[in-house]
Amino acid sequence: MNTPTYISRHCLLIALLLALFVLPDPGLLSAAEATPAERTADLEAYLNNAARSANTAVNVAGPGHNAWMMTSSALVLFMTLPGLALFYGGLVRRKNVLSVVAQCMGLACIVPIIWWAIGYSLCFAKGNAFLGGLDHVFLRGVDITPNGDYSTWVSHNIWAMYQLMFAIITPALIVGAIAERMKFAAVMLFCVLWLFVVYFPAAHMIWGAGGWMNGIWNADAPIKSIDFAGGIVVHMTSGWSALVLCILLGKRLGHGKEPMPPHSMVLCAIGTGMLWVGWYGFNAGSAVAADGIAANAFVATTLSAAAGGATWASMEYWLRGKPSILGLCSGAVAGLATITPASGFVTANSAILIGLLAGASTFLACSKLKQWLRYDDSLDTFGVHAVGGTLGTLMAGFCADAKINPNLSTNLGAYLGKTLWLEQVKAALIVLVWSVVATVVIFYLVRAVLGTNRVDPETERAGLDLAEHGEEGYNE
Amino acid sequence: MNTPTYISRHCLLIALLLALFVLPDPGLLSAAEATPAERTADLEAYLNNAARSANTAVNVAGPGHNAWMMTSSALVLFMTLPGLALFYGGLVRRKNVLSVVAQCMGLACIVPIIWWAIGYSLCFAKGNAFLGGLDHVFLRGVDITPNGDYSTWVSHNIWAMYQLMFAIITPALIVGAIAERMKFAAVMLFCVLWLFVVYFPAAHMIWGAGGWMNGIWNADAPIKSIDFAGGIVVHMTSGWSALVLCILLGKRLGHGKEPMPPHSMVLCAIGTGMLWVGWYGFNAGSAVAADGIAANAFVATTLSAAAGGATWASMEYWLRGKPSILGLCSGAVAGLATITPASGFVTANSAILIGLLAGASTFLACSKLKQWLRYDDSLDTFGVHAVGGTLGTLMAGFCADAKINPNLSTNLGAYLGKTLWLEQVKAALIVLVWSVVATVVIFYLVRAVLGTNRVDPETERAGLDLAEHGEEGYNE
Amino acid sequence: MNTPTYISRHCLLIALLLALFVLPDPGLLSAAEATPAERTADLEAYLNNAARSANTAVNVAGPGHNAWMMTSSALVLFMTLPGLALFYGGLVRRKNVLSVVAQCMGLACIVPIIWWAIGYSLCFAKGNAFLGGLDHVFLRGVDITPNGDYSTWVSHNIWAMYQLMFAIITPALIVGAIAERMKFAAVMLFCVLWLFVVYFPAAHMIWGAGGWMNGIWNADAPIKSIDFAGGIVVHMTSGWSALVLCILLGKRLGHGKEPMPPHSMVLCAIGTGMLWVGWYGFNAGSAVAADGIAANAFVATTLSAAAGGATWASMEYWLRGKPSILGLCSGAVAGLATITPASGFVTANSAILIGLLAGASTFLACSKLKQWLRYDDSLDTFGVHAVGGTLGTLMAGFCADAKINPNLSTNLGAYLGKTLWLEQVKAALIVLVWSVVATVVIFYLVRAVLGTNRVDPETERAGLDLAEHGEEGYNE
Amino acid sequence: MKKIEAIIKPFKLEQVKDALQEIGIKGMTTTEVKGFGRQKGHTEIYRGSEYTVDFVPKTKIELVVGDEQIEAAVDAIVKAAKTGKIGDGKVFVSHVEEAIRIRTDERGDQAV
Amino acid sequence: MKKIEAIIKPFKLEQVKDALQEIGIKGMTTTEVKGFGRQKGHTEIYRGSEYTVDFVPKTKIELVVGDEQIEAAVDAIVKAAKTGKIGDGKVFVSHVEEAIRIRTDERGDQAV
Amino acid sequence: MKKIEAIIKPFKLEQVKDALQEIGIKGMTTTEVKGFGRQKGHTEIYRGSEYTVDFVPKTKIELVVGDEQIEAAVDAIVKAAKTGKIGDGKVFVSHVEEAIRIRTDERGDQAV
Ligand SMILES: Nc1ncnc2c1ncn2[C@@H]1O[C@H](COP(=O)(O)OP(=O)(O)O)[C@@H](O)[C@H]1O
Ligand SMILES: Nc1ncnc2c1ncn2[C@@H]1O[C@H](COP(=O)(O)OP(=O)(O)O)[C@@H](O)[C@H]1O
Ligand SMILES: Nc1ncnc2c1ncn2[C@@H]1O[C@H](COP(=O)(O)OP(=O)(O)O)[C@@H](O)[C@H]1O
Repeated sequence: MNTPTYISRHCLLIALLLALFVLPDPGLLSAAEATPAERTADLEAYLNNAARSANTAVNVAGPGHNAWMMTSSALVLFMTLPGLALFYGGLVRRKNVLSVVAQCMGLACIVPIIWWAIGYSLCFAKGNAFLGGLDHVFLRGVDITPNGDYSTWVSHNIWAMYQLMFAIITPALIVGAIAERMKFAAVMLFCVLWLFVVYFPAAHMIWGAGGWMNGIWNADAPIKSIDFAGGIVVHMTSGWSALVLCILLGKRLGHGKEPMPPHSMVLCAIGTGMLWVGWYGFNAGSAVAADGIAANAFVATTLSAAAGGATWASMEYWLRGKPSILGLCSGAVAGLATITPASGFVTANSAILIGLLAGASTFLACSKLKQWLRYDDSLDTFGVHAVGGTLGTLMAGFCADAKINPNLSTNLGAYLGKTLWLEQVKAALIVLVWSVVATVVIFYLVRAVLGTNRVDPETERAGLDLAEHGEEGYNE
Repeated sequence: MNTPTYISRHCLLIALLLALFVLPDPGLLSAAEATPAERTADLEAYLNNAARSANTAVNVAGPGHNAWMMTSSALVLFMTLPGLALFYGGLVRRKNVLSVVAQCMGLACIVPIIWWAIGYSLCFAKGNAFLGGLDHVFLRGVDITPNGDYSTWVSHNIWAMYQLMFAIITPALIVGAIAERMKFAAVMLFCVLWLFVVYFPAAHMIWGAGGWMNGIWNADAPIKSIDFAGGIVVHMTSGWSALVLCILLGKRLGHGKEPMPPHSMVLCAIGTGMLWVGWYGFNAGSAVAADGIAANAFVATTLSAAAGGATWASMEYWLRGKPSILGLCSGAVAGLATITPASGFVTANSAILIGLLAGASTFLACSKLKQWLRYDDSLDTFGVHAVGGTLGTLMAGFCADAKINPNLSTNLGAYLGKTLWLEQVKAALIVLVWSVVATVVIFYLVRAVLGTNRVDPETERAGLDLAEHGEEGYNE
Repeated sequence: MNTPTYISRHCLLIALLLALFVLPDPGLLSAAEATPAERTADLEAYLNNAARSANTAVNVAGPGHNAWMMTSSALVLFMTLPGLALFYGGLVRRKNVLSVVAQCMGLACIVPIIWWAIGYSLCFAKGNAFLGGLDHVFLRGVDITPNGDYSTWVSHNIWAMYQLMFAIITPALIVGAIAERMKFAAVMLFCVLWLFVVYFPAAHMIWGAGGWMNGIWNADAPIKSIDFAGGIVVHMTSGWSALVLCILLGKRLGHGKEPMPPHSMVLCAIGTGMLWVGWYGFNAGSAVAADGIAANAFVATTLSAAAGGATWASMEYWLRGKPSILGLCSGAVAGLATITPASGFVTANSAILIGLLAGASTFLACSKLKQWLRYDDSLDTFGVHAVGGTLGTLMAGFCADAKINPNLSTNLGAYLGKTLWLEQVKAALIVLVWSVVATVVIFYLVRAVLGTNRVDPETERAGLDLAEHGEEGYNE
Repeated sequence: MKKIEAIIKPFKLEQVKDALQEIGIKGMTTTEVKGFGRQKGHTEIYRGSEYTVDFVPKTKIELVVGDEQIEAAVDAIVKAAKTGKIGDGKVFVSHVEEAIRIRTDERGDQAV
Repeated sequence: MKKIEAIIKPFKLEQVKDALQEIGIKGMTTTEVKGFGRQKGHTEIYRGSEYTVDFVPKTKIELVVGDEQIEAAVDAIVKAAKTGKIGDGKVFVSHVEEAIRIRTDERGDQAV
Repeated sequence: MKKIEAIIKPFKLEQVKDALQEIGIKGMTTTEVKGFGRQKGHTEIYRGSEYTVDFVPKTKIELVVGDEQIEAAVDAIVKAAKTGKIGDGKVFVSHVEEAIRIRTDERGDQAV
């Protein structure tokens, strides 16, 4: 067994014979075997979430980190199902509630298959600066050994599952903008193409090792952007695409004339609670370890959510005398979306500030900008996620702090507190433009395939649930 | 303190006096005290979820593993409450929603008391090949020290709580088959007896150390079956019993004549989301550690659920032009139930295959077989859980892979990839027959005690909620 | 690197030259550097949740413990949002459902800001025996390094977030008593003042290092009370304040004359399930580690919840022939609230006993005492939480067992099994009186500021949702 | 033309509808209502509080028919809705002066 | 026989029912309706959008009574339902030609 | 006075209400109803089971108007509710003997 061999080698000079009784033959000890010090250091590395030595005896994942990442993966799935399904489902009219649920569930069933087949590989296999390679198709080589590019103490396949949950919720966010009028088949087809054209490249460029805009880990990245848990990758891509899609698709019949109140603010509020709870998996989980960075992200997430909700409701109280439940819900979600890119990088004080700005800006976007521009973003995917995600991306550039996240010093020392925000603007603009253009192209492509992206007017009047799914949300 | 004593013992030959100042008296070091190497090895054992040395200084559970198992226990309870209560509750008619919820909650309140008193002991105390002994009645001796028979790094009492959650949800699954017509008292009495006659023996035989069919851990098991998280123990026992019970009980009044649509597909979909999320505790938790096997189970669970949901919905789309929400929900649950026995044994590719077969076979069972045989399994406990559980048990036999779970090599090397499926068939048949026979007996026993198992026709017309519980599901 | 230096120092006497090649210069090794034995001991301390050595190389939190505490924090938030919001929201009339949700969400948005600014500091910064100091205002100094006063292996800021979740749910519990009639602004203002006057001092006195009644950790505490997870701090403060508040506020219009049935027992039951699941974070999380004490608390929580639910429903069955869903829900919540102060101190057998007493006493309080005293505690905050919390506090005094929680031996050896219950009575009485008096004062203060604490009768008739929030719970 | 209003037990709706269809009735309108009458309601208990609910769920069917169909329609309803137990409901007949089909502007007997 | 249709404020239902029971009325049927009238509705705001809801929840009571009870019934309703505030509602009376009790086939005044 | 009962498609309610307001109608009462008629229902499938739902959601409008307004009101309704597709609904007119405004005890034409 591994004994403190080199010490004993000195002792051998004096007590060779005796030593032979109790020590393993030093000649049998290859140079590659871990010394006791190395072994202890490896164990310390587990606690510190640091890299282990090359000779490590523990080439597995660490239980604490794996436990947290499995929990986080479950939490992020919980955000979509039932979280987002309820948040969105409650906001549509009764006759369309199932269509929204079906879109969320449909994505939860289709995306994992794509992810297994090729999606994960295109995002996180080694490839070029813009897209991953094909090393990991069908999750080949994605096993329980940690993939050092993304974590030191979390199983590679847990990492793949964790990221899958992001690939499910991101297109599901788009659903909010086109609710109550887009065909189920068109939504599915659009989202699948969109994943390939927008999401996979964006995830690879910003989070992939060697990614073109991965400022944290890629020393050679031409654009040095940071995005802790998906301000650009998740909220900007989905939010800006949602805006374009809802404009191309046109307004709901009767929009602006007939009242279209939420059919159940209760469901919407339940969904909000679930989103908030699940978001801890989203943000604190993005540390890919149960370490100090996760702890900091947990704090920032909590404070920004609260500040966002409080701000939106306060503005309503101030402007209209009535704080609304939808205001509290929207503000909290805005606070969560906005802190996302910054969560593992900023202090508690910054988080409060970001939450405050999040609440105020999304409130204005949803209640003023939308009225003024007259697009019909049914459930405000743009107003909350694009506005929040974009703001948060910028704020991350201003507030990122190496005291909170030491990794910021590795490649970004020269930018931190200086021009990091400019890098953020660059990355945000590129992704924004790409999302917009891609959405236009995919929209027309889907229309060419399916004939139309919209349900016919009669179906829209009667509700999508019956015509598209043969079911009703509520019965006697 | 524990210093590297045996090295110093050599040094003592030369520098005895000096050494005495700084080293503990070697005479005081008993042979049983752990050496530094052993101590390091014990710490490594925690990370590797391996057995610690006999002399270990850490005789407690490991925080990462305990954390995961507490989380998993909470997740499995979450599956029943509110998960299954919603999944089932949404599918019945409005007037019966509370009766279903009451049955789930009633079990959640009664089973823990039975489990504490004797249930755990009958399942997991040392006993004979068919039933556990009485060593652990009233949870005697079930404390925070790991029970090496079931885990090396998880507290014995956490293991007992984790398994309790399985003993709650299993009878609760049966509720689906007899919903809308069975008396509350009869359901409770039936389930309690059923636990003693069916569940406790099945759990002991398949999972108990020394169990008659515990192929993984019992080298002497006459039947070498494997069941990772409960395909036989949970889904087959409950599913086949459910079929018999609903036939014995008879159809609902108006079945086949009156429409009996789900009163809230929204509740059903929420429940499905919760079941899926909670199922990670069920399957990945069954590794009884946050280790690589848990990670593999997590992957298989995700992919099978998605493939199941996608398959069912695709078949509907193909046969009827409309993918339904209930189809997505049923398929996902079927995928989850079917992968359960296989989850910690199979590759990602196998999981996709199993999910596909799960979706297709349960779809046919629920929409063709049921119509053809004309039994009234109200919410398809048989069609989903028995069919899925049986299929999964068989598929586990075919697909189990020692690369995914090294424990398969310990006692099953000779069967793996060869006749393991035959062992699965044997175990499945035995449990199936036992469940069927026991259900018949218990049914008549309960009827003898209570006079009748069914509510009277007037109550059934008016709904069970009012007559049985004095409450209504919804009020103004 | 850290080699076993002191051993080699002896060897240096003999083999100095050789040693110089492979060992670090001993002159460079300060006395403060950890020895190998210390390093191993530190790693063992992580597993044992024990204090590390002063020279530790791992001054960070431990992943397993941090993972569990992040999970627990999320679970406790989940209890409020959506758990409590649903549990309470389902019990009010349809026209008031959103007002209850708004009060829960409003607190979830405001309390974190107060906590960040000053609340945490007043509770847990070093201060006097009655209130914490200002060292941690704006979470200053609350970073990822564990704060040894409260945990050895959990990040200080995770601890702060965990405790925040308690500060959110405690005032939210009060909401139940005054539902359907108190102004939103009045609820918010009342709760904010109440936190400062009642909650922060109570938390500091009982849980704060150096707290006046912190029997576990403060050797000099004049009152040696124990409160594992908040029987006094959470349930008694909120429950007794709720009673006074609902009396001062007056009854709902039509109380005792018009029927006021729950508008959705389904929502109430969903909420109950979420509360139960989340309560594992509340109780097992209060070990502030994923250790054996957490495991014991997990067991006690499960058994008491089940016994509480079973008892309440059995009493209904016995007295009225019908076990109700609300009975099952109320009993389970009562079991959970009552075990809270005792959860990490008592055996499984004691937990069953406590759950039984909990179910029986809260059943009587809600169905007899309330009728008799004729106060209008809308959703029985007093009947469940004050009665349960008070009972549990007392029972903790009787049943606390050092085998379950060794910390009880540190300062309480002389009281355990003897007069500990008297200390509990003292602490309970002081907090009870303080809560009552403070509530009266704050009530009139709020009324002075806002003119009135109640909505006007017309609003009360029409429902608070529309008038106070401009929204309706359900629409077409 | 006459208008028939029938208050029936909800689970009888399908049968009544079928009976009316058989005698050639082409249209009707139904409403969920709550009835108060000889049939007793029920009691609900929530924690301590008991509520007596006097109103029982019923379904109201309204149909306008030509004078010649009135007897047949009433008979069909009465026969199909009868259980013989208390609470079976009532049928009321009243006079209608005019009927218009919105789609076609047809009036009178053609409209129903 | 006459039919009385009364549109009242929902929270007055219990009182109206009691008043009618006192004068010996044995049955009635109620429906949840939405009324439009002088009483103003309310405004709901969801994010940016304001919706004016013109329709106010009301309860409709229908009862068929013998001619001799008509005045007493109308008076009872009006008295019990009155709050004096706008939106108290209306009572309409019309003629009914026939009534049948489904359970017994009784007709006319015996049926109500 | 006359009572107009109109069964219309639910999404036409706003337009009908506006049309009636334009000709000076001050009040009306609406009910959610389910209609059976020439317009076909739909089929729902839950797992294996297919359910045919024959009843279609409709809105019923009731208003009592003075005799002189009756033609204008009927015309307004018919015009506003028409889509020309099957299922547009019906308008029925009948006689009302008395109307009382609960708030003021006003009777007859003043009450509506
Ligand atoms: N005078 C009435 N006017 C209107 N509806 C009535 C009247 N009497 C009874 N009803 C309706 O008929 C239903 C059945 O009446 P009830 O007295 O319970 O039984 P039965 O029809 O067997 O006499 C009641 O629930 C109510 O809806
Ligand atoms: N002409 C009418 N026909 C039918 N129902 C009416 C008519 N006028 C009013 N109503 C009903 O009466 C209710 C009360 O009427 P409203 O004008 O608001 O107050 P008031 O009864 O005090 O005059 C309305 O909400 C509506 O349901
Ligand atoms: N005889 C009738 N009595 C009462 N309501 C009727 C009658 N005929 C039709 N209706 C109502 O009118 C609605 C529309 O009728 P339908 O036959 O579908 O189309 P249309 O009005 O175009 O002829 C039905 O859904 C039903 O509510």
